[in-house]
Amino acid sequence: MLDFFLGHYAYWFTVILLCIGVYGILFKKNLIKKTIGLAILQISVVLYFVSIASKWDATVPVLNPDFPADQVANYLNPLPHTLMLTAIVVGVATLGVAFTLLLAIYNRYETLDEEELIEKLQ
Amino acid sequence: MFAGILIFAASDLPYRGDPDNLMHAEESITGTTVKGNYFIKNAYRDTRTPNMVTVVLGDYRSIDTFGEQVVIYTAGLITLLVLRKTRRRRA
Amino acid sequence: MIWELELIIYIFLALSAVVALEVKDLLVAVVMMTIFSFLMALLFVAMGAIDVGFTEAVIGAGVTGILFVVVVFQTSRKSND
Amino acid sequence: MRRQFQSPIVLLGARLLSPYIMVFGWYVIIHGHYSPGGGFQGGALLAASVLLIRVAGGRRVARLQIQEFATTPLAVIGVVIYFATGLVAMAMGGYFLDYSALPIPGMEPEWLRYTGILIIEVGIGLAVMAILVMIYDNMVRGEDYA
Repeated sequence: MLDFFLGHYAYWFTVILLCIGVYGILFKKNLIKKTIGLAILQISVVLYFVSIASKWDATVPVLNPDFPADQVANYLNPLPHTLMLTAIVVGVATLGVAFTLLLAIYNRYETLDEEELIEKLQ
Repeated sequence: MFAGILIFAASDLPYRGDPDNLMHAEESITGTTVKGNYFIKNAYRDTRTPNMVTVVLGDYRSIDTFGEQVVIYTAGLITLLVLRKTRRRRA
Repeated sequence: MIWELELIIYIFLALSAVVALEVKDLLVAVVMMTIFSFLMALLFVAMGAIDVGFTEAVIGAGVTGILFVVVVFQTSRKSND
Repeated sequence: MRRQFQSPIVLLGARLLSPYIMVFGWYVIIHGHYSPGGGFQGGALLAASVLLIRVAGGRRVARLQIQEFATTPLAVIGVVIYFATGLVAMAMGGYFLDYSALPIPGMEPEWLRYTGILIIEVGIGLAVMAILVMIYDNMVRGEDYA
């Protein structure tokens, strides 16, 4: 039972974070709140990829002469780390694009609330 | 309910941190080789660099990294173009 | 991996995410978002992904915080929900 | 819009702290082969050191460090360094971005790949720094903080 819990609690908390992000996107009216929800959802996906790359009793993927590289159980898997490293940097660039669109909307309609925005659009 | 379905699905995933997982195996179930172990074994021998993440980022998957760099460059140009146009209309 | 430490960090992560979405003042939400990023970087380092943790600590806490603050200062600070 | 009063203590702290962050950023880029680090992290640190002066000092002080029109050419230089490395390797008879074909005499293929990774990381760092500063500059255009 404890073994089952230790093997799966990381996945459960990742699912909870993802649901918080989806809730923020769907049910919040302010556009900045929606952007915060988007960031939380993105980071939760990154967390899932990092957590499946982990091994018990393994060191970080920097070569150490004390641990031979022939036994692959000594080191973590470096491939998901690399993919998520680029995903975070691209994420902040696309977040900048989202902020740009927010500023453009505010310059034209003087509001960021969703319902007021729909009223002004009609 | 959405969370319940996802948690039930996540309970069927393999145990976290087990070195015998399918992801860390030598061969996948379709018969092809998994590249993660190849990176661990050959990174220092190929490039004399101890940090494996740097080797995978800069050497083995360098065309991927070039694509990422073009993407962030495009994002910077989008901010330049969009904000310049809206500010000029307002003024 | 030390699983007790990770469990505590996970609980604080969920708490800070909920507070960042529910608070009315947007500047407080931005500060809670920065705390969320720092805890996430700590969790990445605890899992052994030091490069990802470094990137998250620099970008998620530094640059994203500055951009959020600029947007909040240029628009309104109050939120209706 | 919301103009804050200018605080000399904050400006002094930022001016003290900024060069050390910049030196640490270059250290992270150059030393990325042996410790955690690399182009993306170092570029973000350089951008943090530039943005610190811009937040603390406003446009009048920030104009002395890196001017606003200089960020787009820096980003272009970063992308071109990366692309030219691949093109030179392809012109010398290898594949695209195959560093063991770079024309540097007197080096073994493994050390050539080591050097190639170092060159492209400098390119990545320059591009990331310039683009993050460029996003900030475009967002505060026309208004002065601090």
